[in-house]
Amino acid sequence: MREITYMQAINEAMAEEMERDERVILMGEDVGAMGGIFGVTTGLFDRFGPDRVLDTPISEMFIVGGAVGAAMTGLRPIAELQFADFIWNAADETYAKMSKWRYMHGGQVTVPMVLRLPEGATGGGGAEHSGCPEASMLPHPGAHIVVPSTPADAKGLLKSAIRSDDPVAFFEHKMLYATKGPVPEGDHLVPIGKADIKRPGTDVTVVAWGRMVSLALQAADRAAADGHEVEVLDTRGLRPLDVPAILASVEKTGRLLIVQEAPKSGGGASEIAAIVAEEGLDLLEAPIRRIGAADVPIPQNAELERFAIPTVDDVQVAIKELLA
Amino acid sequence: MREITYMQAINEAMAEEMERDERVILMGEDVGAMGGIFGVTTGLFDRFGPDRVLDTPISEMFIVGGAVGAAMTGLRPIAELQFADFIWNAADETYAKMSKWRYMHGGQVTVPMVLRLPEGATGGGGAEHSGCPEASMLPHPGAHIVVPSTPADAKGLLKSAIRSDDPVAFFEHKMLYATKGPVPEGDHLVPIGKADIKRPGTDVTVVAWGRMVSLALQAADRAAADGHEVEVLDTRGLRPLDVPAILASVEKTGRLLIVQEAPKSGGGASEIAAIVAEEGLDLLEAPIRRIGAADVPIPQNAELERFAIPTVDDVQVAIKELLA
Amino acid sequence: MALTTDTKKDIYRTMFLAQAWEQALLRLMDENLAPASYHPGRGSEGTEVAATAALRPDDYLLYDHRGMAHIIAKGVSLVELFGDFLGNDLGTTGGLGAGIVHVCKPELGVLGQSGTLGGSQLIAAGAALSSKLRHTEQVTMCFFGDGAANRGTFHEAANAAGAWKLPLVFVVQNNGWAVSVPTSYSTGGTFHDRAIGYGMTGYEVDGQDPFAVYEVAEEAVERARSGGGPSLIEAHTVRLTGHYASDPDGYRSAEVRAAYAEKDPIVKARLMLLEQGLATEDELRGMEQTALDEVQTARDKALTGTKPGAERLHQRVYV
Amino acid sequence: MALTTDTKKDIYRTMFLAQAWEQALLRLMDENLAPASYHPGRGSEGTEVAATAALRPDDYLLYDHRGMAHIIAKGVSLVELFGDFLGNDLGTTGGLGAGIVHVCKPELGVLGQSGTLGGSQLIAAGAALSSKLRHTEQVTMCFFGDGAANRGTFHEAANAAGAWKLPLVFVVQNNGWAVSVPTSYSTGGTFHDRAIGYGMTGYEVDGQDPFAVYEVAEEAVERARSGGGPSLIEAHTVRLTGHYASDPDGYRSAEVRAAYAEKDPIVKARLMLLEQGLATEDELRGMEQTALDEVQTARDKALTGTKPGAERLHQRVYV
Ligand SMILES: Cc1ncc(C[n+]2csc(CCOP(=O)(O)OP(=O)(O)O)c2C)c(N)n1
Ligand SMILES: Cc1ncc(C[n+]2csc(CCOP(=O)(O)OP(=O)(O)O)c2C)c(N)n1
Ligand SMILES: [Mg+2]
Ligand SMILES: [Mg+2]
Repeated sequence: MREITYMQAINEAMAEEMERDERVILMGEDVGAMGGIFGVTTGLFDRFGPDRVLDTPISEMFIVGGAVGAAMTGLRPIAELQFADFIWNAADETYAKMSKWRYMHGGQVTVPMVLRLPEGATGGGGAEHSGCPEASMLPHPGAHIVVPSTPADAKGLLKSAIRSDDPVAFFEHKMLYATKGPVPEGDHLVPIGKADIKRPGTDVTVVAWGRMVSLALQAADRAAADGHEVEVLDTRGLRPLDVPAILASVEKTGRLLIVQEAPKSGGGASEIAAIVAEEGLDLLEAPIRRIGAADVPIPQNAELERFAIPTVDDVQVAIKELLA
Repeated sequence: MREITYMQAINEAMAEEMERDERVILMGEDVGAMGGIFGVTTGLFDRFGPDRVLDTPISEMFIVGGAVGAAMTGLRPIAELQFADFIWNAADETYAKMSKWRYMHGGQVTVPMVLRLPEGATGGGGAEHSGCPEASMLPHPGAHIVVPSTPADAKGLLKSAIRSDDPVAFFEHKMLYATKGPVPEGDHLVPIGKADIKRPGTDVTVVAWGRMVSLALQAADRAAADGHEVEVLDTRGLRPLDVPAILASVEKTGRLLIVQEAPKSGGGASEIAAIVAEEGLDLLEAPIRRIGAADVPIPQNAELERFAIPTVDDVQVAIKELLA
Repeated sequence: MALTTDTKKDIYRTMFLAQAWEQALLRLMDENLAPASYHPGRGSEGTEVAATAALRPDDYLLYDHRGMAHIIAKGVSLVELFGDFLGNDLGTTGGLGAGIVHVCKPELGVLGQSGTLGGSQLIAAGAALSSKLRHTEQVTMCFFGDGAANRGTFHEAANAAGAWKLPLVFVVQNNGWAVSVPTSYSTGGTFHDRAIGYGMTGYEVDGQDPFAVYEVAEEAVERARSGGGPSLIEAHTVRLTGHYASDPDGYRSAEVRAAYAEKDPIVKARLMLLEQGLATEDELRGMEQTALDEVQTARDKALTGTKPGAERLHQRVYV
Repeated sequence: MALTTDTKKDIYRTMFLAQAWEQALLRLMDENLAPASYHPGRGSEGTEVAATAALRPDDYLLYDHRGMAHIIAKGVSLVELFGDFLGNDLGTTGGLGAGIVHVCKPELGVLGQSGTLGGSQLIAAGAALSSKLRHTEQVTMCFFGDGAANRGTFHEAANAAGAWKLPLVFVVQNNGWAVSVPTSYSTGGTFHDRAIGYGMTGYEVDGQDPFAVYEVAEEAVERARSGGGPSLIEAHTVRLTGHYASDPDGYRSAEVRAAYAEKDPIVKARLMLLEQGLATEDELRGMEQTALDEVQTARDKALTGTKPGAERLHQRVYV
């Protein structure tokens, strides 16, 4: 199969869906002629024109709230925040408007939109440009939370997200943009909310999503060298969360490590750990382990950042300890 | 000891600290002549005047962001959002400015402010006026998260919060405002981050904070009638979280139920469950149980709201199941 | 649509109807049949009805929390409105509401309410962008108070509307107060002046004179529809009651309240119709009685609705 | 302080110094000694230096992400600035920075930076409120670009400032672009017109003429200091480079960029000093050489700093 980057996969998904459905529009800062500050929307402005690809003002509340209004009235916007951290600049619009409007109004309208959120630490972005806030959406039901880890998933999940009549928050890790992988041509769809075993194993389950999947896979390689079979379960997001898949894996391995890039406190790892402690406690042969960033604002100094963010070594050590 | 309401206790804490330290000011919507829409600031405008008690525009970003600026430059603001849900209207200001500014700037400035957030369902407030978003602050280290459950704690914790050089998010449950309890006169201080055993017991630990403590106590009374001794541990907030106290209680009882009013997913209960599953798994004699609101936007219809929010019955049933 | 005598009468009739409906709602609250949380619209019917009257049925309306006159003017049935407040299946949201309700009727362009003030300004800008991109010539009208006008959401919505000449009409109902805070204390400058900074037309109009409101609204709506871009109408209105139904209103002096009581737009409109010889006393009485009967019938019907059970809780949260 | 010849020379000297410092920083980046993320200030030194020059040492400055000229003009030492970019203990934040740094020097009123654009507008309003309540006669100056001016934060800050006559001066550096988006596409109306709607004085000034900027800034600062309330200065500037250090700037045509290159405020100020007979070529050369030497010395000193280790991570997050 051909190999393309995660970024190309996302671009392709948007292009195909915009081709397929003229109600799909794209809006965000610099998504037009420039093709986005990370280049993700390259070529779309030339291809679909200024009425389908809109450079917005620096107005995050308008980007999200405006997309909600457009989604309710016949369009299917893909709105982009330049950094996922800017979700805080449009939090009410995201949590209370995008996610809740349909329910609050008795289901009279749908809000078919995708909010694209480039996330994660990249070496020097600092406390306000490095976040992975996917779990912040958990207490605000109504939107799906999708976090792809590979180019194929990115394409297939984004296409599903664009076609969904539910709003979808789509988190793309900036450090994955340049990573390559096989991606089927054409109408490749991945269902939202189905976990994927990225590597089967029998000794430890590592649950991860987004960029942390690749750390988990690297650590699993190292563990394999020591003769341990690590199962890497990619949740592909947090809502819907594929709890049966997680429990099935823990049933097999008896040991659970959850890895997230967000600070350890208050993230998706906590939620998954809690669910397993409730629903699968007797499956566990060892305490659950969580790995996350240090509970500090991410420093701008890239060297300090490295101390703050989970590494393959961290994952490897935790796996060893779980097996000890 | 004299008995006063939770609301009076909060009012008294503010009055005493404003008397004690002229740098303390109060700002928020309707906090002035009206005394706040819930009456919490009654009398303060008359006593301290318009330069100490400021009615702000309906500008939540300014309320929080402006307080951050004032706190950095010599004042010690108490800022009030009319409803805790409005934290989403000032999320960047709360999470990234109030909580992170000091660290981001190398500790060159402090941000000594208190953000008061009246929270919780009250029978018909709907999805945007009923939230308990205390856990939303967990992934944003820098501010303390305080949630008092009694008048005495409300007074003592608020006074500590006002004197703290760290920012403090102070969540007050609206349904507690009218509840009465003994409160020491004068300089009553409660340290931030110390849990309190509100009822000792040996059979089950119920961890709760804010309004849920009273549900836990009522359920514990019922359990006592059945001969079960329930320990009710009030964390009094979420940051710092008194993990040793939680583990000590679980060590004693072997059974853990965590009760929060926020939706079950993504709340403080998940964090606490995860910590115990990591650090205290071998203390557990039964799966951890969490109780939270249904994972839906809170309906405005008060009858539907009742189905969504945890009840004493829910707590009682969970305790029974844990003991079964 | 020009301001004909029929239009004037229709505006008056709708104002009266909205007021009669509100009285009936307050009675339901007194009778403990509806929850007692509501922001009465007495005093602002002039703006709400007359501005909405300038819209087409397929135009979009983002109403505000004060009163229901704009929603009634847009055509939502009184039974549905009662149903929303009673929280039963006859309401537009099928019983999810009750309290300060969210009314939603997409067929009539009634898109719903943001419980956080200002949220609707952004949604309105999005709806206006949508109709512009879809070339439907629909106009969006967005109501909010002087207080909500100070949220940052307004700035972002107004700037986008100005930059892209969106078919959007903002109506600022300036009643001089946001709960207990006087507009003069909380606000720098004036709302109609703010329009200029976004390249919009700004109007200042007496909200007590519904016919004057209609004329500026019509001009603004036509400008929007014909591609001329957004406008902002600042209408001076009054809040004849407390902020919410049981607000003792103690922060406003007796004199202030008395001065407002002189400014009832319904009284004023009625007087104008009579003085200008456009309607007779008998005709108006007949119109009023019909409205009262309509309200009574709707109330009776609405009370036959069924309240949802626990199963409703998890419906319609995901498609 | 009047615009004397000395003030003019000082403004020129500081502009030149800021530019020389920036060149040295870019060299550090080329040498891989500093991380390559920076938004060059070439083109906006006129506004940044001249407006800041109107402040007192104890006045507050909220700078923006573009260049460091305002920070240098406020008195932060070049060693500290290099230290912040190198991420070592000589920086104001003790090594926490590097990259698009947060510089903070409370003794000089330099309060820090909001990485999310617009955040500083609110903090500036809060600082201005604070000095008003503390009766210190301090003025707060807040810089931001045309792009950041469209965030809702501006509206909330400007309204509070207007309502309460806060001692605040907003400086909008309008360089016509926010990254790749032309201001004309993203913006309705003009920034200086927006001032009116908040009851502020609005100025429009040529940012290429630092002496003109100084004069309006001085007027605005004095108004603020004497209780006359806030102002907004819209200065037309240019961005001579890409948005960030390695931005290929492909979205702007060669002609557009060439036209901007004609508008270097440093070149313009130098010419004015010469043409008005306020300085001789020799004098300016001497001044420039001194600045270059100062930068070199600072660079050498800054490179002796120590980078923090992992223990720094958990410091200063709680008191
Ligand atoms: C973001 C937000 N802040 C505050 C409130 C609480 N609140 C509801 S109505 C109101 C007053 C609104 O005043 P105004 O906009 O002038 O409308 P009026 O009530 O005078 O009609 C306030 C403060 C809210 N619902 N949302
Ligand atoms: C809230 C927010 N949105 C977007 C960004 C990303 N961003 C950084 S600088 C910039 C452009 C700013 O344009 P302008 O304010 O005109 O300043 P200029 O760069 O032209 O000096 C953008 C979009 C940000 N940092 N914060
Ligand atoms: Mg008002
Ligand atoms: Mg710019």
